[in-house]
Amino acid sequence: MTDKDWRNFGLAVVGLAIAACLPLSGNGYYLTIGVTIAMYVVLATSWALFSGPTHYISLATAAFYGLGTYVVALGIDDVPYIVLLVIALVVGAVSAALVGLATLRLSGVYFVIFTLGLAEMVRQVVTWVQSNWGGHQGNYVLTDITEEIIYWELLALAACVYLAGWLIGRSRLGFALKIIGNDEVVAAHSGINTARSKVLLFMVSGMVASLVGAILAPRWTYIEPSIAFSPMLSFQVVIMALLGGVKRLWGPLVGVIPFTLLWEAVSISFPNQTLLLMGVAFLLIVYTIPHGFVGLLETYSARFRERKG
Amino acid sequence: MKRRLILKLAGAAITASLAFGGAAQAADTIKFGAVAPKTGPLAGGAVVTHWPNIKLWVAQVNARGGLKLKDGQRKIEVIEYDDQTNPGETIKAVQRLVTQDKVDFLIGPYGTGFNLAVAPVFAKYGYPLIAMTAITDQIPDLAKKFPGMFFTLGSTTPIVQGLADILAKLVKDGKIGNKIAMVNVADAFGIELANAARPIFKAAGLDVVYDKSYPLGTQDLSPIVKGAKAANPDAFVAWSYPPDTFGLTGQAMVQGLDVKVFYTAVATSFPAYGGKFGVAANNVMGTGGVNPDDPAIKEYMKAHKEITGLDADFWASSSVYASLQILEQAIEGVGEVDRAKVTEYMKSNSFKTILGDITFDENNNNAKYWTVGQWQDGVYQGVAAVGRDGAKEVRLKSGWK
Amino acid sequence: MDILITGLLLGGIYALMAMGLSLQYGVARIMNLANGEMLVVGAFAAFWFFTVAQLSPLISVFLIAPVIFALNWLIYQFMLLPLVKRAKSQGQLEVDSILATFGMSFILVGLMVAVFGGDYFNYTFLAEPMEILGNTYAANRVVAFLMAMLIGGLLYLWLNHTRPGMAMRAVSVDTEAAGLVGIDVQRMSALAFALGGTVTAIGGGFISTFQTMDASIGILFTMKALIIVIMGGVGDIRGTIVAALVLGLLETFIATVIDPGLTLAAAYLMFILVLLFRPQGFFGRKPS
Amino acid sequence: MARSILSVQNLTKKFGGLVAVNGMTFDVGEHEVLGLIGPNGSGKTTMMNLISGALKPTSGSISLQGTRISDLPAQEINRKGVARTFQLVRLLPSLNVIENVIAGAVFGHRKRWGVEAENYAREMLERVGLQVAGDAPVSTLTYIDQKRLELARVLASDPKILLLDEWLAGLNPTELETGISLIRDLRNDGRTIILVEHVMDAIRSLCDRCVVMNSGTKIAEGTPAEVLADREVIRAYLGDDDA
Repeated sequence: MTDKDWRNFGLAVVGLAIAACLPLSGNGYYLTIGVTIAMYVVLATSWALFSGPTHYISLATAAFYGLGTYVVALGIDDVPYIVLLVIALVVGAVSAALVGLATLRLSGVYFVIFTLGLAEMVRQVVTWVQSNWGGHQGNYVLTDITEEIIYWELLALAACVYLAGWLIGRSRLGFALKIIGNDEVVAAHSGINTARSKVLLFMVSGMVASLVGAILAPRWTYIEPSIAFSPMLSFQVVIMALLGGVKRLWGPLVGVIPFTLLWEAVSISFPNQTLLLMGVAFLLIVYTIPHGFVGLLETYSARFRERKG
Repeated sequence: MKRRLILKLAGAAITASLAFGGAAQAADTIKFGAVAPKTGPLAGGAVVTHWPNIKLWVAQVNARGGLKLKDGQRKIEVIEYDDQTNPGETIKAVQRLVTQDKVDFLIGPYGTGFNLAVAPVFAKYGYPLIAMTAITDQIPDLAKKFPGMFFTLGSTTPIVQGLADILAKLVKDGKIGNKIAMVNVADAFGIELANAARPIFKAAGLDVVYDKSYPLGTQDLSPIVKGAKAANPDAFVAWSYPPDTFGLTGQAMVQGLDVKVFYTAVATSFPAYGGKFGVAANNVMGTGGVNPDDPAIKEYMKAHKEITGLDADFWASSSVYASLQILEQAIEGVGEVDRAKVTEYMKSNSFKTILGDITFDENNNNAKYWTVGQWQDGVYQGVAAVGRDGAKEVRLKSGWK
Repeated sequence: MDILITGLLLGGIYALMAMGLSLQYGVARIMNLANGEMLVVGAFAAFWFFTVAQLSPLISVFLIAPVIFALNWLIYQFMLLPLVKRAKSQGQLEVDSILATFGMSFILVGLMVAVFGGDYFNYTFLAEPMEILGNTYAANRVVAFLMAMLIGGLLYLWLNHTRPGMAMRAVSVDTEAAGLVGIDVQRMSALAFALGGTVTAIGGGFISTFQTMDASIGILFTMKALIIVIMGGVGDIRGTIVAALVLGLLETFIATVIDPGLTLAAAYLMFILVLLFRPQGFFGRKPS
Repeated sequence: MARSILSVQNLTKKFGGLVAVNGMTFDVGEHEVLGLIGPNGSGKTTMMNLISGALKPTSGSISLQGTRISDLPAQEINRKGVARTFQLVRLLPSLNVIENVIAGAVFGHRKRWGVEAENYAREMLERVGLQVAGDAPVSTLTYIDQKRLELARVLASDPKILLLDEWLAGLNPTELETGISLIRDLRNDGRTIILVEHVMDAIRSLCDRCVVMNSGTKIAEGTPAEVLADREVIRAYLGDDDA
């Protein structure tokens, strides 16, 4: 590792340690915002791990997230929670692998719409199964898991995602993904198994989303399909990641935080026009910050360097 | 330049609202927090049953000078948030109301899932939670876990049982056969009710000859109605949500589904239902109900229309309002903003509401509520209840004209 | 037989939802996620005319059409054109337009809630049984189907047999080449976007005669329209109509013969299979 | 001809009704430079795409040292030691110069990683005579340097067989000379090279043998001098009237 790596590593550890102290503030509201931010940081970062280098815009986050939620909902009465987390992880990875194998040859808008449809299809199948064979199970998740625990779980997961992202970035796999994102034909002709690389990364992002769903399930107490498979979730993850910028591992982080705070500010100040104003904010982001905060920062720092030099 | 300005403005907005949001409130009011959807999939229901009643109640209490406390009367001020039908937002908004806006009391959110999602937060801060729009079979468990949680709308089993009893009696009296066609919307609510109904119907000697679910948002319900019709049932039961309640009824009319008992769940009690289908709605049964001949209900309906401009629905509306009355009376009974005392007061006292007297049982459950209603000559009448009087005689449906 | 007719009627309704989006995506290359909201706007307008002025939706849709057309034209000129100009590639435009129109759908929902409130609305129009070949169907659905076929037929004729229609198809086939042969691509795109929005809103007017709606329901229509347009093949109005009808038949078949609970799952499954084995859609051209 | 390393047998590729490659059969000897020539549209690039695995043949086979490779995906073929350049230069725009070369070294025939890959990549840059900083963005390169960079990437996988698709096209006379001597050097390394080329000087001076294609079929095979004198070849290039 280089000096820079050590510095970044140190920064990350300090940041994480500070974040981990949030519940100690004793303010439940800050903690709730913290959970929201942690959840979206994890989802957006793992989303960007796949979509950043490959430029495949996946709207399947809700599908995997919902699967994880339902794993917990269906199993909580019979299986220990920790085992359910593992099952959720496996279910997410396996289904992402299946989906990936089937769809990663689709490109552009087809992939986008496909993943959007996928969330709906999974939702339909899950509710149909529950409706026909679920019996009384599947709606209530009554546990003693508090918001603090959920928050720490999410932070730990965030740490894992960053570590994984950093390792992938340094690995052949990460390099392969970069090449694929540049030119898939060249990638194949350089000996890269493009399908395998993409599926692997898609699995990472799928299983993280599934795990997040499983971690958050106790927070809802009562699981409804509309809670578990909300298409809004997928879109929010995408917009937050893009707002931050997907070229850097920390990009989604700098997107999630301002977005969550902005959303908060809007809901507080305009409770009756929340959606309307969020729409306006959405448009402003798309029009004024097309390359995300990372792009913005890089432009400024480039200008700064120019001026200096 | 322009871009920088926008960013600056956005930044300023964030800091301003985070710093001052909810500060600077007049001290002589009593603050209530309310979170429910104004947008999103459940907004349609909340706008009919939830928000107007809050508005009505606040207007009425303030019109008579406010809540009577030991240190004088205080007017109600409500801080409202839209949760966009997203439970994460609901939790966040409740946290915000408690810790930032420092409200004195909270009004329960809208819908089963949302009430349950916020229960831990209410419990953590010791706010009483009257789940006025939740239907659940887990009341004993929930009450044990969240001692400050109260239920007013009822639970799944009695709602199904009420219907099963009516059907069983009609069968016994030889008025209808015992063949039931049952459908449900494939969402938590529909699944839970259908799952509860299967054993109960069976125990009541009813034969479910058609049993299907359909996805939320199905655009064409005619295959379901046709399928049900082909099974030649004596009664049709649908655990449905508002859009499909309308859709199923419409298709049943068109297809001439000629059953003696036609039952749809949520939204059957909406005034819009009677309004849309007119005479065809006659003798349609639905979930919940009221006793519209009761003077208290009559007065409530009139006030609802006058103050909110909307007609109250014949089931959950009055329950929401009654729940607010309970909160009102408990606070006035205690005479101060002491949430623990108010919670205790609720547990140990009886309340006079538009629905009649309400006393919570050992599970914090209101054991008296309407389970089945029926449109009779333009009015939605309660025809079966647990512990409520005034149930009208059930009528058989004879065609759609 | 019954399945066939019920399915076709449903398919006609799907065609109403999707034809507008087909034009918008096929010609203007905008994957408009606010499509469903535009449909609800049309439905709201028809509802309003019906309750306030007792005006039949068959008439009122033609009153609202010019307004919606102008509205969509403006949306394209001021909101989407900057994105089109900025985009370096088709992929970039797709991402941008998806995000921008998603934001727009928020705005439309927010405006509708502010103006009309968020509750359910419906009214009774032609909710009478109608007998076709021994089975009964709802008259308002039959009317909606006929209107779908009429609108689809007119669009098809217009696109294939008039000068502006041909120009529009040229843009849809190859934007750059169309520009080279002197077609005003920007104007055509704006026209297609506005026309698409209008068709969607008119469709909403007809759908409101039998469907209970509220301000937030648009996303459901958007999803349906998206899968139909992709299945039909981009930029081909025939494909859209055929895909809509096939989808209607499939859903009705599943609902009648197998289980109504699986209709939407089957619809998405079919969509996925089409994408996997014929990604250019039923009538689409092979991507070169 | 030396021992055959690559053998094409009866290879056909159809696009719908169009037959782009029609029953091609030829062998490539070890350490040989084979020119694949023919008029525009005769199917040369399709042939290259079939060998590299970018396209799957409709029928027939390609074998590498006796192993059939025509069913394999491009990346497998590359790993077996077949690497190519593209008719229109394809670089990886968001990677810098050295990363572009490393891209070829990591996954290909000989896998290298980390410092080893980087050193090897520098070696390759030197080899092709590209004298720019490793961290320079590729957008700053001149056309010949872009071509050099692409070649360096391809060489980085240490291929046994090198497919050069009009690598010399578009170079000015000085650059052309450098290019030709570069290819000759590669050949002297012992690599087998198949090149599609229009530049006759290059063909004459580089190729051991030529295969001439017209309308997807092989019309001649032999040394450059032989095939360029062939009547059919001349007819193919110049049209029937001149024959």
